[in-house]
Amino acid sequence: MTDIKSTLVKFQSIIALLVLCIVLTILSDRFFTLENGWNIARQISINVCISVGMTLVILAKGIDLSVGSMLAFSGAVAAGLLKFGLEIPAINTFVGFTVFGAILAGVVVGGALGLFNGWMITRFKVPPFVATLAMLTIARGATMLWTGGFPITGLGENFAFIGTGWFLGMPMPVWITAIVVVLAVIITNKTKFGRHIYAIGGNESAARLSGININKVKIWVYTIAGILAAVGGIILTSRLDSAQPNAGMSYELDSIAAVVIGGTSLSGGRGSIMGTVQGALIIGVLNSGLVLLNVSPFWQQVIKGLVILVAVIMDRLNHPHED
Amino acid sequence: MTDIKSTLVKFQSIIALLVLCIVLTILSDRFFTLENGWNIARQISINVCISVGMTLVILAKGIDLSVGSMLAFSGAVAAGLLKFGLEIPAINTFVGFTVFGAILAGVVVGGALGLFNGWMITRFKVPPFVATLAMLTIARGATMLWTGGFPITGLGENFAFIGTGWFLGMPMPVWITAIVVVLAVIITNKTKFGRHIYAIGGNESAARLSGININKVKIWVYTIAGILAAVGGIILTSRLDSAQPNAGMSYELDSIAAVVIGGTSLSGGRGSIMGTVQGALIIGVLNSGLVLLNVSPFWQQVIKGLVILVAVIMDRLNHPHED
Amino acid sequence: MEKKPGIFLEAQNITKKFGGITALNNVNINVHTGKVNAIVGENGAGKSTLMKILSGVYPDYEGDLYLNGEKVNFSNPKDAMKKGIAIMHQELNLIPYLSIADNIFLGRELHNALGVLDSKKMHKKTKELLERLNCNLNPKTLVSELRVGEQQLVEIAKALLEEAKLVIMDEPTSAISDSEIEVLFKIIASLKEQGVSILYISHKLDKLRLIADRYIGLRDGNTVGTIENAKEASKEDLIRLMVGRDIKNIYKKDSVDFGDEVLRIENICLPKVINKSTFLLKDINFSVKKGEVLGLFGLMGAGRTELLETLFGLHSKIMSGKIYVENKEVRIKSVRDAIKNGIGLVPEDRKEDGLVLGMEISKNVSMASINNVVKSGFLSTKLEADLSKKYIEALKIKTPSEKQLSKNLSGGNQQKVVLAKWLATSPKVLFLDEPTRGIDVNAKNEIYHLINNLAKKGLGIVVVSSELPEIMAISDRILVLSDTRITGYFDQASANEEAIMKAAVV
Amino acid sequence: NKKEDAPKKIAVVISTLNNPWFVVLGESAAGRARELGYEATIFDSQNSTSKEAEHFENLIAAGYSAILFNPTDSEGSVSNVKRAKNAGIPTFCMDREVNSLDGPASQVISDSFSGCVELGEYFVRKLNKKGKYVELLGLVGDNNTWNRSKGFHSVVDYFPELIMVAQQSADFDRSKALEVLESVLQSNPDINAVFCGNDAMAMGAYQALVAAGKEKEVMVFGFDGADDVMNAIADKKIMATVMQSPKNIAKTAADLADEFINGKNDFSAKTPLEVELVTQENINEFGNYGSKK
Ligand SMILES: Nc1ncnc2c1ncn2[C@@H]1O[C@H](COP(=O)(O)OP(=O)(O)OP(=O)(O)O)[C@@H](O)[C@H]1O
Ligand SMILES: Nc1ncnc2c1ncn2[C@@H]1O[C@H](COP(=O)(O)OP(=O)(O)OP(=O)(O)O)[C@@H](O)[C@H]1O
Ligand SMILES: [Mg+2]
Ligand SMILES: [Mg+2]
Repeated sequence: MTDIKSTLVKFQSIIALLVLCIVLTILSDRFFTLENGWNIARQISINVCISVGMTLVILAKGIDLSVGSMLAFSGAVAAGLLKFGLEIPAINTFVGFTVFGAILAGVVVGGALGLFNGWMITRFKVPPFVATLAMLTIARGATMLWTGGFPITGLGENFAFIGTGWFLGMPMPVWITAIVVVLAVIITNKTKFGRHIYAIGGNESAARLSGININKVKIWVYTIAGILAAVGGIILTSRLDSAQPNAGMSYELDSIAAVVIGGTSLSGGRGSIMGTVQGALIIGVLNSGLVLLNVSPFWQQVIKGLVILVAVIMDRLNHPHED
Repeated sequence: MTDIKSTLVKFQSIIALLVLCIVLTILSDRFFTLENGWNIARQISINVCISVGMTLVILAKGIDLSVGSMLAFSGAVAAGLLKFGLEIPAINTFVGFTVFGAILAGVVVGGALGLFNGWMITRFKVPPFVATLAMLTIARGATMLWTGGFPITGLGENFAFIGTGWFLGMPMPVWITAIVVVLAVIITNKTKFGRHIYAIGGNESAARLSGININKVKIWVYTIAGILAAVGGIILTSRLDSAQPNAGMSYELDSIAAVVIGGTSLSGGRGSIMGTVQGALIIGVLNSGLVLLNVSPFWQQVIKGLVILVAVIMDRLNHPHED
Repeated sequence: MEKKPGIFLEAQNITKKFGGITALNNVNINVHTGKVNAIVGENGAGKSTLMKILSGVYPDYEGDLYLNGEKVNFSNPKDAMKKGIAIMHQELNLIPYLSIADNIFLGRELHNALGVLDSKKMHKKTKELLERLNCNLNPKTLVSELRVGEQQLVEIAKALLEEAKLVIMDEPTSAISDSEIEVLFKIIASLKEQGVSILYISHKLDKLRLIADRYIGLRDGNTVGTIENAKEASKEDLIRLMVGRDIKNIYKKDSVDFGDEVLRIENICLPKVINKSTFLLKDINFSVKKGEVLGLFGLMGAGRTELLETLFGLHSKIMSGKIYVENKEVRIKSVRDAIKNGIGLVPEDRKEDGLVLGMEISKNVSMASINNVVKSGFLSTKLEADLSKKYIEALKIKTPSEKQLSKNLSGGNQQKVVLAKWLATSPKVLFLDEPTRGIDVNAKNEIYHLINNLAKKGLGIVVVSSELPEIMAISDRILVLSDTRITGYFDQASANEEAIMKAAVV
Repeated sequence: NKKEDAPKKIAVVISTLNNPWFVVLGESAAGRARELGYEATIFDSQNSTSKEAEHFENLIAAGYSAILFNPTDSEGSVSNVKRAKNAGIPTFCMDREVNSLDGPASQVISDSFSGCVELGEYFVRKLNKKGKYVELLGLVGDNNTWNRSKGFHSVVDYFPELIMVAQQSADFDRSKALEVLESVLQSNPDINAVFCGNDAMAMGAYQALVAAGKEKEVMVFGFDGADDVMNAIADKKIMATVMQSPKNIAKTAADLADEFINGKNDFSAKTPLEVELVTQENINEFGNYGSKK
């Protein structure tokens, strides 16, 4: 019974995806091509990266509204350090950065912002919604301050490779995202840490009484979300060859949508990384398909909203007894 | 004991507000003037309107992300009907609208969108976050379709009175908002319906077993949120003498921030309308104060985020034992 | 259908399915007017489900209900209320952040013509109701500030608010004390005199026998018979009606030779968080030996749960005192420390604190000892399945497989899963807080035997219970806690009900 | 307790600081005002007319002497300007106009429509009057989007062999433009040109062409004269853009405000500043955000 049900859950979004693909293939002969496949894969890679982090956060009964801003700030930091280096006037020092160094710095900054989120949430019991809402504003302001409102462009061939290069027949962003997904699937299914995330989301007090260090797990989860936002930010910066101060605006909604369409429960404890990947695919295929069909931009929004509703309602009709 | 605590909760945001006001009065001689007072009141009036609806929704353990889009659509509908009337080609009829008729139509449209949200949430068990996220997109697209992407302007003196006029020494938007607040306070504290909202947010299954018609209450709550978003949309349209297709973008976050800073729990069942008003005041005073103090727009975002954090942390430190 | 004299409500051929599970299968019962109709049955027999149908919670079922001979069909709880059926559910159904009065009047608020609530009248009425229950709480108090027992009193008050013709009580006494039970029984008696019918469900058979007029037996969703004259039925008859066979009821712990001392605590104190000069626990000392079962008795709110939690590292920041495990002093600052030092706690509220209900049995079992199922850095599904299978077998957990979600198990089986979780940590000492609350006789017995076997294997066990006969049956020694202190100490020889009770009310 | 000797304050209200062009506009205006001895503050309306209304109310309350104003909307901003006028504070519009002749003291505008007319003519020439092209619109609720689009189409639509195969919105955003054009290229791999409503989208579109290996075949046209597009034109990557020099506009507006404060009050309602077409041929005549002339 349970098994059939959980299989159905998995098939759920796959079916929605298939239906969508079939419709698009009928409507446009350009849709079902390898090239368009890579295209969509590359386009969703950033959302998948972020949404993997978001999935972990939501599984642990949290939410992270700040992913877009963290993405922008980390990307800007990496780009700025790469292009201009870091001047420390106090000790009269200038530090140059290699591509690798700049990326590392961006990721560290993303992790630090996420850590701050986690710290606020665990130490001061600030509700996740509020803590990350504040971070949304703060990190955006910080990005503006760091960039002065100007994009940082001209980042060089090596850096551009991350976002635009190909490796063994697959685009680099897809490689990076694939690695992130594989690691996340292993973590959620096969490690203590992953199990603890589910346990906390399922029943925090039972998890605490089983000796799980709730705060530590939560802090890690938010830190990972920050790191993955940074990875997304670096891919985006590299693809555009430019760190945009307004990058990532309202990405949090896209990301939460991917997670929820993928069947993860917003009340925690239930869901999967692969579901999220499917959710992001549905959104990505839809976005790309609507453009491919040259649907008017006005109608695109209406259609997107309706498809999200239909996807979730289909899901609900199959599981009437869950909250 | 309880009384002291709940008094403290109330004083909590008032104290934060007072501290803020005192600091601003010291820093700027322009702050503590009657003119600036009305100014701030007028500015927050729209956010308060929306946030009152949001408070009801959150008290009933929901969330409404679509307020900004509903605001835009209702405002555009009212403006469009007022200016162009309604042509019904099928029966070859043209209907003109008075100011009152157009406003009514806008409010009805807002209510209908809210009703749709409520219907999705109760009938199809779509999680509120998702249902209203979809509505956010759909209503925005509908606004674009209705306006063709162009603002609708030149709405006449009578219509402008709502947003810019004065009555008995008080600006009209402040009157409207004050009436909304008073009604909402009465509803939440003094009526069955209000009591049932708290009950549903506090423990839905217990509320159901007590014979409360959960679905009806929820549908009403979302409908009211839609109506109040429409009221906000009409005030905004009237103030600007223009229905902007982009109006109300990201208002949902401002509104949720006001509710949460005002001490209402995102997990439902606990909070108050007056708290929300104070929350909106804190945000409004902060916005206005940062401008008066000539703070750079980039820093404003950082400071705003930090103040939200501090406000909520102060609240938490006073109530360490609640989740 | 014709009205039958003496029968208030008749349920005919009631069948109720949840998905694939048949909870009720052609059930027939009669509720006699002005009598206490007791329903008995094991966990999961379908008692609460039947009550929910009678009170309009589940409108979709097969079969017919007749009220005074008239066919009725309740589509929601309000319908049933209107027909004079009041119910007190098994689970507490209160809104934590509303006041007592608000809760009692929830869904049937008093208001004036304008729809404005009449708080004064509601408070007054609440006060009267509470006084009837010998309870002098302020009607304005928030329910979240009440103890569980007090909340149960509010539930009872809620069921008594309207002049109902049938009052259904599903486990009304699971959390209230003996003196409060007495008050309740008096109220039931007076209701009976007024001709009100009562449907009463309880697993506390001894208490049940004091008030029941007739018994209706339910087993696996089927009616298995009634005993019309309760006074003539012995406890054994009652158990046979429930379980379908005899159970050796008089359980007595095997006496074994105790081993070395495994746990000793000295001068444990726990101040209140808000007012640090007053205490929740003061100068508690005791010790437990290997193979010994120490019973911890006390009335509701005596501080027993707090004591176990303190020893388990949940209040490490404010507690003081010393804890020795196997004669070595240990510092327990967190649950992890407690586990490392061989202490396990089966908490009082298995749904809130014991289980992740949405998780498989196997994952719950391994939760506190997850390192045992890690193989070269990763969780091993096989090791995990083996671990849980071992305990499913050893504890006779009734389930189709270890992959079953915990929320689909009956209460007793859920309790066993929590037990399994702690046994998997290979503890030296096990704390059991009210391990049999809400559990039927049969499952209770199984748990007693389990405790006995664990002790035999050399565990030190501390059991908290509010039921005197239970604690006397299973303990080697009994400590009585009252008003933050230890007020009594008894061994097998000196223990008798009167003396223990006396110590508990000091 | 007014401080008599304190410097007068000038407010610079900018529609958005999320785009470098406007950042330059705002900073140049503030910078010029400071040069002239004023205290200057920049306000960011974040593309929201209601935010802008709040700024106006706040700065009226705060006692500013003049407003250098980059409106969010030609219609929606009118009421704000009037409110300031009623409070005795003159408004000088920069770059975008408001539809009111008596509201603002003067409007220093660059004419988006005619700029795009000129660009459209160049576009037609470069494509030899035939070919397939894609248009990337800005925010669909923004009237700049439509001014530019209409100016462009007022020319291009006369040539039936110039076929617009797709018209999509990319919200004035570089990454959206990249994604949208990537998808468009799937269904229309054989396009000859892309017209973008601003330079950020032009850069994004160029990026998409690079990824598809089509950057040599497809011509990209932008609008604004942003730094990186100017560089890209110099590198022969992008065909053309329209330079509406933010520095120039800002300086002119600030000077007008200074004159007003010093007593002058008869300004012509509009002070048009020419926009200039920047192409690979004339790129050498331009510096950052302005003509070298
Ligand atoms: N909402 C539900 N969904 C699925 N199964 C249910 C539901 N409620 C009850 N059941 C199942 O129906 C059966 C009867 O449950 P019920 O709660 O009526 O038992 P009970 O006799 O009241 O037991 P207890 O003595 O433990 O209270 C059980 O097998 C239970 O698992
Ligand atoms: N969360 C809490 N907040 C405030 N007081 C509490 C809380 N939990 C327990 N108490 C108080 O602490 C005292 C001890 O409670 P505890 O739960 O330990 O008693 P107990 O003997 O285990 O009783 P029970 O059988 O109800 O569990 C009681 O007076 C109770 O009111
Ligand atoms: Mg039951
Ligand atoms: Mg207890």
